[in-house]
Amino acid sequence: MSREQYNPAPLSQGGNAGGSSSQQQTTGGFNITGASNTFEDTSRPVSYLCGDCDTKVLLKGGDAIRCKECGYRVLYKERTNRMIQFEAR
Amino acid sequence: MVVRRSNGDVVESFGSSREVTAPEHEITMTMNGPHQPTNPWAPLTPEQQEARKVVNVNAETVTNTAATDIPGHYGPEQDDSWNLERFRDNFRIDFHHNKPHDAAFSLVGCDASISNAFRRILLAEVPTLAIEDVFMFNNTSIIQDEVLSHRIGLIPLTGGEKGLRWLRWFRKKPPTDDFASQAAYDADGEPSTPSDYNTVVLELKVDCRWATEAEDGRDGKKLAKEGETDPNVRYVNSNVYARDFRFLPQGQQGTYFSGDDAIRPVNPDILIAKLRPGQKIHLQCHCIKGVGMDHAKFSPVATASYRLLPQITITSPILGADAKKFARCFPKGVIGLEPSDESDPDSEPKAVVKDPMKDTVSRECLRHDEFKGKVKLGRIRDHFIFSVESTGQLRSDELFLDSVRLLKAKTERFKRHLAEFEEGR
Amino acid sequence: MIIPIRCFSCGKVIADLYEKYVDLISNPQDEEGNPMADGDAMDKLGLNRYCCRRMMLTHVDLIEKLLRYNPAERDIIKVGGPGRA
Amino acid sequence: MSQQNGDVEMEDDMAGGAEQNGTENEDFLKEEQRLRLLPNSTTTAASFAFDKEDHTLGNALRYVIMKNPDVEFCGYSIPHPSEAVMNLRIQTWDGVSVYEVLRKGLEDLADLCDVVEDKFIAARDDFDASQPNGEAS
Repeated sequence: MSREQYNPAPLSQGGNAGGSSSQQQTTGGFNITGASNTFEDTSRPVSYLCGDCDTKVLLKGGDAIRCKECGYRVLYKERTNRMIQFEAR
Repeated sequence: MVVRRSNGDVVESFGSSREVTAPEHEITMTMNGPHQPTNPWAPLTPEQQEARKVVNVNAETVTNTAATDIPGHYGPEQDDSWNLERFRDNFRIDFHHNKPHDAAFSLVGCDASISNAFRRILLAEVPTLAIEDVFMFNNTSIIQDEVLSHRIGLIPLTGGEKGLRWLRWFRKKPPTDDFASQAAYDADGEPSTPSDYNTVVLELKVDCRWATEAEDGRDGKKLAKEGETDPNVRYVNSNVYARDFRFLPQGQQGTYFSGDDAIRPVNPDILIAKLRPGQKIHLQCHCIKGVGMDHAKFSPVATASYRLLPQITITSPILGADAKKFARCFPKGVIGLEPSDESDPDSEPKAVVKDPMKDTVSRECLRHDEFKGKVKLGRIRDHFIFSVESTGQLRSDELFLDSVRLLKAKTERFKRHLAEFEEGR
Repeated sequence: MIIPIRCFSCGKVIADLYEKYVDLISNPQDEEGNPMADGDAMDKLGLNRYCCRRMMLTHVDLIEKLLRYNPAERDIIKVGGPGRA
Repeated sequence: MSQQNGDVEMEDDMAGGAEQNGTENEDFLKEEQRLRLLPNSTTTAASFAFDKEDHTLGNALRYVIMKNPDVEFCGYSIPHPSEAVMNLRIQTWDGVSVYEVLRKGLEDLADLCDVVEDKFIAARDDFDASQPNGEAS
């Protein structure tokens, strides 16, 4: 993939969170934590890695945080599958 | 202006006028007899010419450090003005060794400002190709993305010289938080888009796994349980080397960089990262041309340096045991021992200077009383022992030539600017 | 953590020499089965300047320890002996 | 800062690179003016500002200009290390034009580079030929 083809994901939330916070409160414009702005697909399973046996664990919202193979309770997030650009400096 | 002649005379002249005339009675005196007063404005004698080339290194001080080859320094009759023919006659280059990665040669007969310009251009202004952008698709190694990118950037690349010279600059956008350079950048023109003539693409895709019977003829996991500790036996691809980079030719690059001319790391054995089973690295790199003043990875040399040729003058003979002690004051090979009487090989040994180039001018010999007044140390002001150690993209001798051409290009650019400037005046 | 690619001071590439260096100073190099002294090993590898020599001499290869925190190898390391370096 | 210099320097070396390669370069034509005259300069005593230059050209140019007997004074300075500007001061004797002196300095420096290049190539070729195994010594 070349540089032009790559588009960083749009900042869907909190894009102008760096702006004036007082203004946010008076106008009520951008509430980052508010339910109306938070979009979470809780039915889509997310895969994690077990910290003990390294197996892939698919979890949905509300599932117990637990490896299905060994019962280990420490799960790691997988690395993003998005391409990230760095400067070799 | 006070001029101190090397013959000890102090001559005063008045700075306002360039036509400094010597007193008449001295001009008429053409013969410089031993006890006759000499003409203070006479051109330097050959001995004086030699003496002014030497920087004296004394026990505690250095003297005669500044160059004096400027017109007017010794009065009007010593001609130190620029003269191309004279420079051509006096300037000399001697090669000591010439390997692609390391060249050493002497520049004799030029000023420090000139050789320093070449050295500075070598370090900071000769363009080279290096990895600049890293597109990280996957990296589950324990080397963090940023660190890995940085390491990858430092790998020197090489390829066909013709192709490397064909490549153009890639005009890169400055970082968004650097407003000053952003403004200068926007005023200057359009950013480049990656194309075959300005960007080289490399790919690194390494996946570490256990060695298996089916693929590698050994079961790494079983061996490990039996006590094998060598990662190279247990795993496959546990070490990522620079040779794992794959060159992806774009457009016309296939014609310039094919076969032996392909873009590749200079040192294929550079260890980039270490992996364990399940860890993988997948990335692509864009390499662009740049200069050392922007980032050290673009510097074509590891070191480019010069030193002045040491001079050791034995003013009165050092004989016998003293000669041996004297030789030990210097690095090996600098001082030799010869019979003091040439016709008698068994006569007392005498210290002679064999190879001053090897000396480090440690001044050790000046610390011993027995050599007091018998030896003078110095360096030759216009003899530069240059050493160029290339990182391998271009040959060391070619790099020096590039630096000379770049300095010339600078002068010609400003000659054009001066002409333009005078037109606009 | 892992051997730097280049000497910090002069920019000479050193990362390709580290494995050779470790081999020279840890495995038998002469008839008597002695490894090389570190100074001689660096001379042999062409590390002449003291800036490059300190890169080799003072490097601690921590990555070897960190690589052991790999869940894929847990069963082997757990066994005890062999996995532990 | 480094970014700025780097990019700018690249642009300027493009001209140098083109000359070096003997290839055409479209950016070569719209080269920006990088020589300025500082205020209060006369034709016999002037200060020039060289944009995007440093000690490399400054000291070398100062040396060759000082070699000119018409020059009373020549010196260079870099007023601030984070600004890529080099100032060159020239004062001449007897009403000689500083522009002529500067032009002669640039030409002399170019001639000097030619001599160095020719002698270097000759010395290298001689040396390589004298080595038993080609250039590997």
